[in-house]
Amino acid sequence: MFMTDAPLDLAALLEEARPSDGALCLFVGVVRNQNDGRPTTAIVYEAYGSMAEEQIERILGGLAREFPSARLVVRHRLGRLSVGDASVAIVATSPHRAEAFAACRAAIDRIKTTVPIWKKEFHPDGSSDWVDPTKMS
Amino acid sequence: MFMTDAPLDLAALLEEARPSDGALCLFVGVVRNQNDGRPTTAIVYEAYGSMAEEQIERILGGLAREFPSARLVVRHRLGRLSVGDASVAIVATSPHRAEAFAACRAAIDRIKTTVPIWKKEFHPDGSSDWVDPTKMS
Amino acid sequence: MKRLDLRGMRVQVLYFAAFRDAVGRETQTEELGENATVADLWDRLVLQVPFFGRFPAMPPAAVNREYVEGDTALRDGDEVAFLPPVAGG
Amino acid sequence: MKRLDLRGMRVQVLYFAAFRDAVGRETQTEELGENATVADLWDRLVLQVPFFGRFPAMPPAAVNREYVEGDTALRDGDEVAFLPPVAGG
Repeated sequence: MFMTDAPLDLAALLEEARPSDGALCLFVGVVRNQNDGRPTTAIVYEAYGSMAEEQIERILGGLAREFPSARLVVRHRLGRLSVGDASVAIVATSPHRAEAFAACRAAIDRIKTTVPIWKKEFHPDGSSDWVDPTKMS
Repeated sequence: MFMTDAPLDLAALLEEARPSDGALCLFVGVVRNQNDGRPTTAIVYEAYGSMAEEQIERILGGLAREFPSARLVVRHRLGRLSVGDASVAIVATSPHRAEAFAACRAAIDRIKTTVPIWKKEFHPDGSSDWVDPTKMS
Repeated sequence: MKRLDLRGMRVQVLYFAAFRDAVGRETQTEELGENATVADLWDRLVLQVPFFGRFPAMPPAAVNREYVEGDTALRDGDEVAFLPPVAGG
Repeated sequence: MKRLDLRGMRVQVLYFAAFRDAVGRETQTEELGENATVADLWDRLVLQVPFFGRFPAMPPAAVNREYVEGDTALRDGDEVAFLPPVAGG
């Protein structure tokens, strides 16, 4: 299970991922206090859960072929998050740092573009809207 | 002070670095159980301490100009480390994940090539030798 | 001569995020004729939901949790979702 | 006419890692003539230390904790280090 409603425990994730593998690259997405200039107070993450799990599994399968020495751990949080909360965490370990960075970067890039997860931003005035990356200014 | 004799506390480092900045990239160098095919039991890290501090400061100054939105935290451990111990940790935060990855990657690359730190590997048969990256097979 | 099968099929349509908010529900069942494609289903929904009528093209679609193209043939019992632009991470 | 200053200078030489092990000490003081460069100091050490005689070229050098080239002029009181290939991280 890659998706969770519980806060992401980064220390536990590092312990889970860290072998004697030489290089470790962790990426964490953190809820920002603004997006595109508009202040944000909270974000609700929603997923097409069963499809999201399958798509992340598929992404990891592709990355295992592209980066055979790398090992990846992925967690994505769902539900209501506050500013400063971690929304996604990816750990890539490898004997080589170039591969650790590349696998971690490829994982977050693909997750952001192909996994059915959406986020609704809440603003100080009480309004909210679904984020549409295709309409970013 | 970027150099320390104490074990690196990654959780504390993440707390120190993590603002509401959108993206966080952590790199950790971990002592491997082998190098270039030879088994390793421990590594002793030694530095030209005062120069190492100044060189890391200089690297961070250069990165601050190249990646103006990124913030970096660096720790490098010295002394005797066992397999699985973290030798170096770098956290880059930025509103943009591309910058977080790039700043973190540039920091470790430059630290590895220009900061006067050396490591002596110890092998199961009791022998030891100083690592020379310029002679890597 | 090919036998004409007049039995239809039923598929379950799922809505998420902005689409769910616009449609006002999470799921609906649609009956379609044999050989109907994902694009045929989208054309049906465009007639039902004014919000979808504003779309210049069919959004990304998934059948049984796999991304598919519009010409994909549907089968009885399929789980179909049209997906708003994803924004995970 | 330029005044010739015959006073010499003293610099402190530091050794680390493989160099310290080969030389057998961490530091030494060298007296050099006025206008001596980093390369001049290296040439002196090569004569003293057989291990250095095997080097095809001067290793990276630092004066007062800054990397310098061999033609850098030394001054009295400088802290000079010739550095084995670094291997941090």
